[in-house]
Amino acid sequence: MFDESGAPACRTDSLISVGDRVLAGDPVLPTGDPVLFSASLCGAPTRSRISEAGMGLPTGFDPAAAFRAMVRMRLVDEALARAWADGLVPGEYHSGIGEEGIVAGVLGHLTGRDSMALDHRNTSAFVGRGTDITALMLEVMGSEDGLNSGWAGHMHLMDPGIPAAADGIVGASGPLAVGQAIAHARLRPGRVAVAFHGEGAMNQGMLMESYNLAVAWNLPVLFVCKDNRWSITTRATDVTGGDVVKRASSFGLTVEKVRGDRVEEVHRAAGRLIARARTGQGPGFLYAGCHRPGGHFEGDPIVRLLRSPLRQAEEWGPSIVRSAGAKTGGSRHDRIAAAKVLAGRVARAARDYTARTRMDPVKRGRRLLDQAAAERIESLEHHLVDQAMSDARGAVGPRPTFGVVRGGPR
Amino acid sequence: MFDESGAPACRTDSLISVGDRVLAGDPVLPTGDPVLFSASLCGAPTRSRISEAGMGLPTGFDPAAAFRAMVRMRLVDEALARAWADGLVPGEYHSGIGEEGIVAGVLGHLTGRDSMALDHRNTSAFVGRGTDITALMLEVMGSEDGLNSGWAGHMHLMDPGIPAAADGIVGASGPLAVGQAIAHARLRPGRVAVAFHGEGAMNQGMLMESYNLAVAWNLPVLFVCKDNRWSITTRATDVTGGDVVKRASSFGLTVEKVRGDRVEEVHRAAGRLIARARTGQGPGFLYAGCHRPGGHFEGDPIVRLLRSPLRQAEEWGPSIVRSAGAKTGGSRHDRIAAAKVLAGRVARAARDYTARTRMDPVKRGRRLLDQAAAERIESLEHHLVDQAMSDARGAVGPRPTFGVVRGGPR
Amino acid sequence: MTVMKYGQAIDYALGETMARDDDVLTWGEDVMLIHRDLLARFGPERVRDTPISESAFLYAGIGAAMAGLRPVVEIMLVDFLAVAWSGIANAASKFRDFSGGSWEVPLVVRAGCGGWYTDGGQHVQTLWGQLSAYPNINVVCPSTPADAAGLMLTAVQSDEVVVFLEHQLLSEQWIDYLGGGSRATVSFDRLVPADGAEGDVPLPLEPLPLGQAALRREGSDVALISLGVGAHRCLEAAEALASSGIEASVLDLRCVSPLDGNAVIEQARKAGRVVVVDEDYVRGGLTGEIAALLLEAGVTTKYARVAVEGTIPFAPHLEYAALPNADRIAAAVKGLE
Amino acid sequence: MTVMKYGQAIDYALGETMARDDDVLTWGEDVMLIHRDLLARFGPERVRDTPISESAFLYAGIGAAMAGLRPVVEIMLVDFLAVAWSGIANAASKFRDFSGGSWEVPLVVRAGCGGWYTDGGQHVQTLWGQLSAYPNINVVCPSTPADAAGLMLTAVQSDEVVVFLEHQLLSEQWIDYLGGGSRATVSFDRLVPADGAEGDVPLPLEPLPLGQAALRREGSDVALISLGVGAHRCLEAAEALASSGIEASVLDLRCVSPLDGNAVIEQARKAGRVVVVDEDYVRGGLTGEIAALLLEAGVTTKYARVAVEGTIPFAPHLEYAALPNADRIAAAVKGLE
Ligand SMILES: Cc1ncc(C[n+]2csc(CCOP(=O)(O)OP(=O)(O)O)c2C)c(N)n1
Ligand SMILES: Cc1ncc(C[n+]2csc(CCOP(=O)(O)OP(=O)(O)O)c2C)c(N)n1
Ligand SMILES: [Mg+2]
Ligand SMILES: [Mg+2]
Repeated sequence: MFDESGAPACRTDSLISVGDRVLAGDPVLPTGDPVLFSASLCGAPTRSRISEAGMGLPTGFDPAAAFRAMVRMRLVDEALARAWADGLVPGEYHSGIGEEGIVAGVLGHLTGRDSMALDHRNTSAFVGRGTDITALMLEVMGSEDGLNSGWAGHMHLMDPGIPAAADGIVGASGPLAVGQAIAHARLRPGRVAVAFHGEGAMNQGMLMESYNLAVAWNLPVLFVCKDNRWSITTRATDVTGGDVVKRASSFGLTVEKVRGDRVEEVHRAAGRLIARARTGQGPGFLYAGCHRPGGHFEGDPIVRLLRSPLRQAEEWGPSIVRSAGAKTGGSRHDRIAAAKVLAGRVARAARDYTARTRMDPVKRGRRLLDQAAAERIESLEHHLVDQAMSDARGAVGPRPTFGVVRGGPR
Repeated sequence: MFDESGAPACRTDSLISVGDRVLAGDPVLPTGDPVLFSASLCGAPTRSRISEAGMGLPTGFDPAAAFRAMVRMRLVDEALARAWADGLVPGEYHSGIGEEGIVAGVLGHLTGRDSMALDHRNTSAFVGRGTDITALMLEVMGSEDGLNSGWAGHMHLMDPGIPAAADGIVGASGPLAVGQAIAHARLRPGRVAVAFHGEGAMNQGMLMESYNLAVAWNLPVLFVCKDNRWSITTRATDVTGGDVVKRASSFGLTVEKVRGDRVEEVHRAAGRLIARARTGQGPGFLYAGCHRPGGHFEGDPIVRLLRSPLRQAEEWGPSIVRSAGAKTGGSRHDRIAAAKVLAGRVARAARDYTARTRMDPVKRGRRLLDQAAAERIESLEHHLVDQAMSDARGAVGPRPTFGVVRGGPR
Repeated sequence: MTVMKYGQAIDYALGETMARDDDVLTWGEDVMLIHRDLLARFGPERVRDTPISESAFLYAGIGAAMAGLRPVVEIMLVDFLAVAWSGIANAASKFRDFSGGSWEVPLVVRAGCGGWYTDGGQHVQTLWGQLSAYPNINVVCPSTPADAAGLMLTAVQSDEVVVFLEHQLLSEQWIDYLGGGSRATVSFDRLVPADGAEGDVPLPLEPLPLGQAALRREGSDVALISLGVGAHRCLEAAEALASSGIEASVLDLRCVSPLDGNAVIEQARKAGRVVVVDEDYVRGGLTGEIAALLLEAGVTTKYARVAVEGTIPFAPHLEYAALPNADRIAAAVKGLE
Repeated sequence: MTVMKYGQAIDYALGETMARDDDVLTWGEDVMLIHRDLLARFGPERVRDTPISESAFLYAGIGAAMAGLRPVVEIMLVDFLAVAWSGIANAASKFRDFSGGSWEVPLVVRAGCGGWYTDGGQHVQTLWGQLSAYPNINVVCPSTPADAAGLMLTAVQSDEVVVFLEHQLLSEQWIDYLGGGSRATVSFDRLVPADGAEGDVPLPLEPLPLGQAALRREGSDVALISLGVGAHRCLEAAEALASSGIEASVLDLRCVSPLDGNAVIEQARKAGRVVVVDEDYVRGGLTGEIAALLLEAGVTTKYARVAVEGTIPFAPHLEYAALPNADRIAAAVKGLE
């Protein structure tokens, strides 16, 4: 189990609880999994419902629950990536594939009205905290039956029941979580707010401001930096001075640094920081490295290049070559430097995308379980997620051009 | 002399050069003082004019020149503070009294097209770099004959000839200096940009962003933090997490920490950082503590309280007492805490304003000279500044309600 | 009924809501000293100084509002709100909609605005037109202590975002805070509209609904439409015009958003001549929106605007000339003849 | 004359100015990959990736422009400009005036804007009305490759601040960059105005003066006024209206500021009916300003506006309905009868 708060007080007919009903009684997979049984599934929780049990102490690590959460996150993201490729998800889609270890490790400590503020890469956090996954999928697919009636899309998902809010503006999750923490401190002492953000976001002023504010006001907030090394197509270290962990620490945040592909490590470190925060000892910063094999978003141009180098080279190559050879322009030196930049970027991406694929938290997490248990979890989660996606696909239908009925080239 | 670039190539009929003419030939006060003979007094400098001599090496410290610069800064600020009290300066006025050691220490290294970006507390930097002080005074007094034709006022002074620009938005001086440094790096290698800002500004996101940008792009910029402990009526440490020097250093800035009331210390440290910046070794951060005996701006409410406790208590006291005793409101605990906050703030201010008045950089700087030389400088500078102010006062006249000719209570 | 100053009235209303509702609290730069009376009454947990981090503490207000509090976030001057603009443009105005209507943001953003007291072009803007461009953002700027109190009460009790702009020329707090109080050599008497700065406040306080204009003066020849100090300048101009035989009505909108379109149209229909007086920029402020309302409603009217045409200069006489003063208003009215 | 895509035309114009003037350079997030052709030609000193620090790198653009460069600062999408708003509101728009006219800020701010391709309410705003509220800020949004190239040339050569908005639906760069290029399952063909996305560009390039509208279609019954994708939607609507016997003229403003008031007034006078079609919010966008121009000029006209009424929803069909589409335009025209 992710924590000691005991079995949830309610059951719902959501897909998740279907999964759980099947699982009930399984000794490896206890039912009382608050990560997957969030407040939102149980109706708006009352203050009295919030058990203070376990608050203030790091909570125990349950490999099966963690694995199960990660599997579900992965499957939902994969299902949405496929739906995106099939033309069922409008706009961009930023999957959290590769970051499940970080999210699951942290979420293992959240219960009741603990809150989250998220960025554009947010699906796994909602899934892990128990947002109805069909509603989530429908939202991402632009349906009026979605979690937010089609108004949010995947970058601005909102689930007041958890509570959790996503904001597509890079860096905003920090101060939003600080605000949640202010409310916790007054209204529900012991609760924490968690902000997830990327390493690229650490150069956004408001996020740094929010570190300072959290420390100055000694707020119960945990900032989680998921360092996947890239912000869209920019390698973070190319545009970042100093060391971001030292940076966080210089604000007076208590910092921990872990490998994000080891969910148990994340869980342990997050537990220490969250326990401090809950007991009024101040905010924390958890730094976890990870890899995003799918790129920034589905259709990421660098991933396209790595996957189909010839096709992409055909597309980009001619005009780059033409430009590099243009009569007017920079000096030879400038152009060589440019070629180096482009080649270097691709080379580094290629290196990251081969060497770092080993950093799969779900694969690693699987090794924490015995084979049979892992398989059982996988098959149940597959069932669950497939069902949700097939319901969602059924609900939206094929929807050419996403249901836009008019408009056209003149 | 502040640096080795030799005597300026031009003379103007500005008040400053009048002063210099008087001083010419004085062995203690050499004429070639680029700090007080800025580019702006010599017409727009051409690139060729910029001597590379001394760039890259810390420049020698000349106590007389530093003292002279500080005295002039002080006198101009005092003259403007008096003019403010006399109702001749509209709006707010933020004097730099107490911070001259920092400004003069840094400016001792600036020559030619080295640039500055400033905040609301900017007079001494303009004065030190040789902006025409009568024009500056007229601007601050809201005259169309002022440096910026009355459009800027003291918070937005602009002198393209230096070049130096002030921005009243807290934190903006950082990224503006970064921009100047980008231009230097391309157009006039060896030049540096200096940003002056307060310790309070260090919580403004864009300033922190600009530290990062400067490091990431390895720009020739020096950030100077003048820590006077207060931002308006808020004690900076009450709202700041961690240590700001560590914060700056965590971005990868090379940092130095000095006492701002010791101009020679400032000069030495600034020299090291500026030399690094000029030679492409990256940006620096100079931290210097200081005290602002005049408060945030003229008429600062806390200074009023310290200076005329009875009057201010009469003004504030009754309603505070009434509020503290209101039937409805916070708990006893809350109200006691509030009283503590208010009393504590005043007590700390009182402590700062007594203990720290010793930190007068001008008084300290005087001790670096022999008595006679110091007196000579003072009398000449008095003459100079008095003349400028009397010219300025003469030009604007008494101007009841600052020349606003209509308007009135209905 | 009691006489209050403008800033005092706002703090009075805020204090009353704070006394009734523990979830109301306020933060911002220097609020502990500026609102020392509220601090003394409610303690440092509910009246709290912030670092100079407008973005973070505005977004924090949004987060806190969504997590159960009713924060009144003070951004000293509205010009500084520009550093936190995304909080308005991308968050406060959007989150209720993003949530599909299921999540409210009961937030008040309080800020000083406006000129006439000489603080230079970065400290005297109003920006109210732009703020009201965003969905779900109510924007008010009261012109009297009574309205100020009533609107603050409404703002704090509302489940929506309200930007509460207090005009710096009317607010004794701002005039004093910016140093005015310590020099006898400067008087703002000629500039401060006396019954805007001080006036009767009916007690017990009643919330003043958003979007209700007040007709400050009747007159059938021309309708002057404004708010904040502008409403007072209109009254000044109306007096002057009356002496040349022109009777002007003066409509004080009180709220920029929602805007009392009916009242505007009614006055315009009656007079057939409209002058919109706006302390915001000529583009994107009040003047365009009112013109659009009139045209949409098919009102046939002559129309002129008196607004801020560019950067507001620092020098007081230049500032005065650049702001919509009574002379400019009267001239605009005469230009319509 | 050669055929170019919209984004390509912009980069072509930028490239030409960069080749002529060493002081022109560009920075922004991911520009090295997005504008890889410019990078290849001019090198990494002049085409440079930034950290995600819009405030700092916009203010840095201002500082650099005042220190001798001509930076083209790219803010991916105009929505993100909100985090750097103070750079526009308090600095870029003010510094020339603050300097008393002695210091220019030759800066181009380049950003994507606009919707129809489904990216949610924080990624599809235009904000052009608000940007043009500030003094000394020129704001353009071209609707064809030719205009895009001509306006970019002007923008970079100008000594003033120009906000260059490229419409995301027209820009092959943005559509591709946001992943569109990698899936054959989605087609924007129904949505993308074909001759906005690709078209003839006259060579050698000529700068296109700011503030000159283009009459895209003649018609005497009603004047449709818009810019960007809106101009194309107006043409769509005009075709539909023509089949019901209504002849609409379509005026493409090309620049929000300066705004071609004469052209607006001329069309309005001719038709006596005006529909302003604006992808900005109904408040503070184009519609109000045009109404004010008309009223000030004393033009008697019927008037309607088709603009964005609130948060732009994510779901494509809801987004389509919320934006000024051809059906809404035609309905507005018919509503004027
Ligand atoms: C203020 C702002 N600037 C730019 C963007 C565009 N953008 C979206 S995600 C992203 C990269 C974020 O990088 P990081 O924080 O490392 O998160 P990751 O995507 O790697 O998870 C950028 C630049 C944005 N959404 N908001
Ligand atoms: C963005 C912004 N927020 C707030 C202000 C109001 N303000 C002016 S000066 C100041 C305090 C600055 O403190 P610090 O940086 O320490 O400089 P000091 O005044 O002490 O020299 C504040 C809050 C402002 N001008 N800009
Ligand atoms: Mg990243
Ligand atoms: Mg300070």
